[in-house]
Amino acid sequence: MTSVLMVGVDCSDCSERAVEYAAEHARESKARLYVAHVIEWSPFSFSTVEENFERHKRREEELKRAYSDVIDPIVNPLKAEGLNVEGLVRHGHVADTINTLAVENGVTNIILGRQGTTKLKAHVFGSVGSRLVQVADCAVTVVP
Amino acid sequence: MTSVLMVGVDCSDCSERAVEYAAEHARESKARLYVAHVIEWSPFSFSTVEENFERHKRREEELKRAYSDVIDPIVNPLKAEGLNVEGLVRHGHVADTINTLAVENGVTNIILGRQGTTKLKAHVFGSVGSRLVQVADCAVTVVP
Amino acid sequence: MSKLRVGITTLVGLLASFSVFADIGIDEKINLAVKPYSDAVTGFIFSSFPVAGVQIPFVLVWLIIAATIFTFYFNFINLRAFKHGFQLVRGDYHDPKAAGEVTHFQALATALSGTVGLGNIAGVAVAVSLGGPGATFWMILAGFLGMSSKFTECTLGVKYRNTLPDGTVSGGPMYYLTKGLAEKGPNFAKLGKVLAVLFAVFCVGGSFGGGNMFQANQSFAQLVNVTGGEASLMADKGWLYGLVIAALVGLVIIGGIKGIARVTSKIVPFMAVTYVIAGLAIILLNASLVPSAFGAIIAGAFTAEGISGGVIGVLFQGFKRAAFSNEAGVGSAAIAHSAVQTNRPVTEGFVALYEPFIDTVVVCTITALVIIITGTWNPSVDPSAGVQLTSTAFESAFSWFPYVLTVAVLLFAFSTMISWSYYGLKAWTFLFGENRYTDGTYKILFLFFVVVGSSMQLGAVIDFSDAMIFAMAFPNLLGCYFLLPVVKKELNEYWADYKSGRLVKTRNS
Amino acid sequence: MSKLRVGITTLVGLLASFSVFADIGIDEKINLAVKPYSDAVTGFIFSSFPVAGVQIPFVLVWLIIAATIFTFYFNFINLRAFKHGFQLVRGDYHDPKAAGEVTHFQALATALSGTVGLGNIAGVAVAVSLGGPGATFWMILAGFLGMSSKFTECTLGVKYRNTLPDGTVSGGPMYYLTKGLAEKGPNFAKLGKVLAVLFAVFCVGGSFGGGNMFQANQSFAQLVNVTGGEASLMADKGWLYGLVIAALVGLVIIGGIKGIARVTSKIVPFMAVTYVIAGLAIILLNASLVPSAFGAIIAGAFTAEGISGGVIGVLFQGFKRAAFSNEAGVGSAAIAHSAVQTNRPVTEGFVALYEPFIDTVVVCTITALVIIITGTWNPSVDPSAGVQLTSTAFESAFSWFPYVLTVAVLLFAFSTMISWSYYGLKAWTFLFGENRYTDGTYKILFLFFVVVGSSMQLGAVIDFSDAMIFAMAFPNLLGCYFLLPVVKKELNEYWADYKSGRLVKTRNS
Repeated sequence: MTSVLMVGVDCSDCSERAVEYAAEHARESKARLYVAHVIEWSPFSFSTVEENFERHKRREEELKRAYSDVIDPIVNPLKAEGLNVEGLVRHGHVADTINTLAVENGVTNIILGRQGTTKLKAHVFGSVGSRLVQVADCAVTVVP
Repeated sequence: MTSVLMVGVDCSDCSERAVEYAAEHARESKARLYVAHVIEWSPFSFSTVEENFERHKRREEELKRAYSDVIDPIVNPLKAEGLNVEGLVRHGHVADTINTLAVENGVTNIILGRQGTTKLKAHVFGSVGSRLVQVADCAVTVVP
Repeated sequence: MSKLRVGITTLVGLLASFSVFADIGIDEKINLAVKPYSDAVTGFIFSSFPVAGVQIPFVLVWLIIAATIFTFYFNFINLRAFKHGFQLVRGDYHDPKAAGEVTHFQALATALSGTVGLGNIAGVAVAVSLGGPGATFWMILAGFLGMSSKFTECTLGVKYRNTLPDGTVSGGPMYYLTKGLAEKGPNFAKLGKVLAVLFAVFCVGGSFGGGNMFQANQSFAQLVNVTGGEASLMADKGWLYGLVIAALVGLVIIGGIKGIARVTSKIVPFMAVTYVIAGLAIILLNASLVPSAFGAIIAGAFTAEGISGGVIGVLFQGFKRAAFSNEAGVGSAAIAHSAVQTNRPVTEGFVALYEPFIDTVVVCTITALVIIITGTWNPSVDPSAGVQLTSTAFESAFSWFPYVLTVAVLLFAFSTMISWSYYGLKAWTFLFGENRYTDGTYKILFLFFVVVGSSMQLGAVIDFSDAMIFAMAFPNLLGCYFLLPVVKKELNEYWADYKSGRLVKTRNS
Repeated sequence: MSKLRVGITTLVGLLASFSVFADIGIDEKINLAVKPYSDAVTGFIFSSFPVAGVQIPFVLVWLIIAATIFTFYFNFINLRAFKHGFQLVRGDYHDPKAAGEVTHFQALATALSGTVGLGNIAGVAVAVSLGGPGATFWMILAGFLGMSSKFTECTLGVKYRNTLPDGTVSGGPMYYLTKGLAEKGPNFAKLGKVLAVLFAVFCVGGSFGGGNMFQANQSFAQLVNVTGGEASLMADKGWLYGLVIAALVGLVIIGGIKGIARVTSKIVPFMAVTYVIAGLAIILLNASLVPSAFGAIIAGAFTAEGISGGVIGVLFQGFKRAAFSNEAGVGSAAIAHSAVQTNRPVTEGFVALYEPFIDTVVVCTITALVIIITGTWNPSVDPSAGVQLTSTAFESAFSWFPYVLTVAVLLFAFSTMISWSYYGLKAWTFLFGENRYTDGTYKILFLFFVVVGSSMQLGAVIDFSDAMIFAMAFPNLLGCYFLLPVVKKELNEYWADYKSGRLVKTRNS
């Protein structure tokens, strides 16, 4: 099985365990690893005229910041180690977008860290992990 | 990392993909693999006097049937293949009990198949996978 | 299914024989036929002696004295172990490896569903009618003392239960009387045998009486009342009602249709909760009357005017109905609780404390308060009205309540009958051995008494029920006295482990 | 924050100068000072000619003729593309790679929140008061025709928008008039320049008029009405209200406190939905009156008794208020819609169809029906009552509605002002270049007009508002005529791709 891994990250610090787990598996199986970060965004939110006109600019800034603050601190050390790693950033609903990115890149296993949400909150609103577990087209591993 | 895997199974037929995935990983990493089946049961259900007195007998029967009908058809071929496999059966709330079994046996990764529940149902009642993703003490992989 | 066929054939035969009396009133006929025997049995068991001019039945004194002695002997275990009992019920000490076995919660819930029922609804109404509000005080006190009796007998029930080779469990006074006393020497062994047989005989009687006829009778009375009283189509059709209930019970205990029993075991707790909530709602809606109601309860407990027998009469009524409601000391609970999974028998004793507490202290008090607050307890009310009195009390607040209560009474009665049929059968097979003939005979007899119970007047039924159920307390408590040191040893060992934290707690409270 | 300080200082200065007139009524003074100029501007723009005895302003004929021509030229695009427009709004054709950019839904919602508002609430009431129920018919017709105008101008707005090096987008008639006409040759380029400047001048005026003073005035009127009318503490305190609103608007557009605008942009859609639901509820509760209301609408559209100018007068009122409500052909929407992310400009044209549909066909019709059904449209009602008329209509069904409506009106007014301040600023910087001085000057002027608008009588404000907003339609539509072939080419190419299924659908409908 040629596995392609993807780890979904929130911020560079808070996803340590998931990244560690993913990197270890990537090392073991020499698999390609994607590090994916999703900027929470809805196509159906409301905005002001001014915001709309500046949206493109803001989006570029958001993407740039995501790479520099979240993706690079994770990807660069792994690349230096010789792993086949690539960073991905996209706007959207977190769980659905991670799955879309996984499908687009032929990922066989998505790895996520468990968020520190309370049980009640997770039950009512659903966490990213539980949602992805329901909708993903490939195997999903949630690291506590 | 010495990994110890556990695959949670519903019935011998309906968990094929999860078992396949778990077996493949066990082969690759020579990891010990537990095949766990939980008989849905609550310590707070109501029962009649007669049921209570026959409960121990029934439980023995349920465990025996779980081994013969669910566990053995999965475990035996894998054992024959030379894998380090063991079957486990216990009564309880499915997700919580799988986690308890995993903790007891030092499991590092739980593997589950995704149930064919509808999105709505899963959102309202929560599926075993989404619940386990919230509570498990080790990594949980859900295979679609 | 052949058993089912036998049962149905027998019932049809019984029905046919009844129909001969049709022109002079079947109910009346059955009543007249049974009453002399019932009166004789009652008279024999309730041999009484006069205290301050009231005839106090010896068995009642026997129950109260035992409960009091046990309470002191175990150093107020009923209060000491209250918190730990709750932890056990909640499952704080569940062994995860034993998942799938009977839990403390299940054992308690099952025992309760055989106990909560008509005793709490009809019995309380009778007590307050005959003894005034003060009877409630003595009922609560008796409930608290009864907790110690339950603790003792349930611990013994678990300790000396039998596990058959096929994994089924059998337990109860029959076993601890024989096995427990046998440990004390050959003479005690002989005594234990006698007591066990006596208990089994009375238990069979009780399963026909309070666990059967009383249930059938009172649930029928409520059905008649709610469908229009004297004018009801159902009035004087007790035998018909009896046949229907007998058929349903027969489906469960002979036909093996477990589904009915299982459904009942799920609905009964729900009905009990509904009853408690309705009662609390009435009390809260009349919160301003609660202080004066409590005043009447306490004042009435010590200064009883116009009540036959004065204070002693009031006390007698309260104690009597409490005992009848929670069955503490009677030994029936020891059977129900003995199915629990535990290797420390005393844990089930702690859990059993909650039975009289919920049954008598909580539920009976609520019923009594509702009756007092709504003014339905007026002593001029016919005390034989039983359920109707409670029904009227609740109706004064919620006009639809009699219908809910009727459903509750029918379900409580049904579930109690199923439970007692099992207790009685265990006692019966203890006496006559276990095979399909003894088994079938008992079940047919049980169904027969369902029909008899539905057809008799309340007075005769209550007296007979009391007699048989209370008689069980003689052999049971006598044996318990001898076995108290066994319980004490178990308790002390366990309590030391508990206090020192040596017990494995699987859940944080 | 230095800008904020400038703004506040200026406002305090204005307030100080007003206070001189305090003893003869500040409101009155401002009104008297502004009215002559306002009347002059109005007279110049609304040069009218008589049709069947009614003075019809030329600009209205101009709008309707353009809308009709566009409808036929694009072969009823307003009906043809209705379904596809919905698919686009729903996101069926979203490019996942463009996630995070402005979606069709967001562009439409933003444009709507600048349009839905007082025009739908006050304007309709005025139309029905002056023109009778029949005015509604012509309003709906004008709404349908207006869809084609919006389609044309919004497609052009996207096609010829500017993207600055830093990624911000600028769009609207200023750009398509210059860039679009320049493609047609040097003479057209010169014409385009002239039209663009004219448009920008009128747009600045409109942003002070209909997008500012009218909003301030009507929201204040509603506030006075709901707090007690003539007797209200607020009455004659228009200048105070104006200062408060100006301060809030100032915080957003000068202080850069985006939070206020963002909160408003979230609440406005919610209020709009509440308004529609309340309206539908009233209509449903009076379902039996709906047929006769529709009868009155249709009959009144062709046989107008007692309405000044007869049928033409009714038609005039309907068309006028529809145009004022949805601003189709005016060019403002072309600015709002041009921020969308798409590489096929015509897609935003399809989406823009929904603006007049929701604004005029749905919301205005609901308001008109409520006014007619509740009988509040009685022609003897003072037509200058505006919002109060609608408020009274809703109040007759829901007594609490005036308070909700007041909040809605305040929020609608605020959000429309924020939108128009942006449109006006874009036009202003188009004229005077972009630097902090031009920018600051415009914003101070805008805030000044907020105060002026709150202080004037309705008649003067409405006329001036109409004049400035409508004037924008002359250069805008003239340019559109020349650019129609460009739109047609875009439309045909896209439509062919759509029909042949060459477009990538990312979601199944």
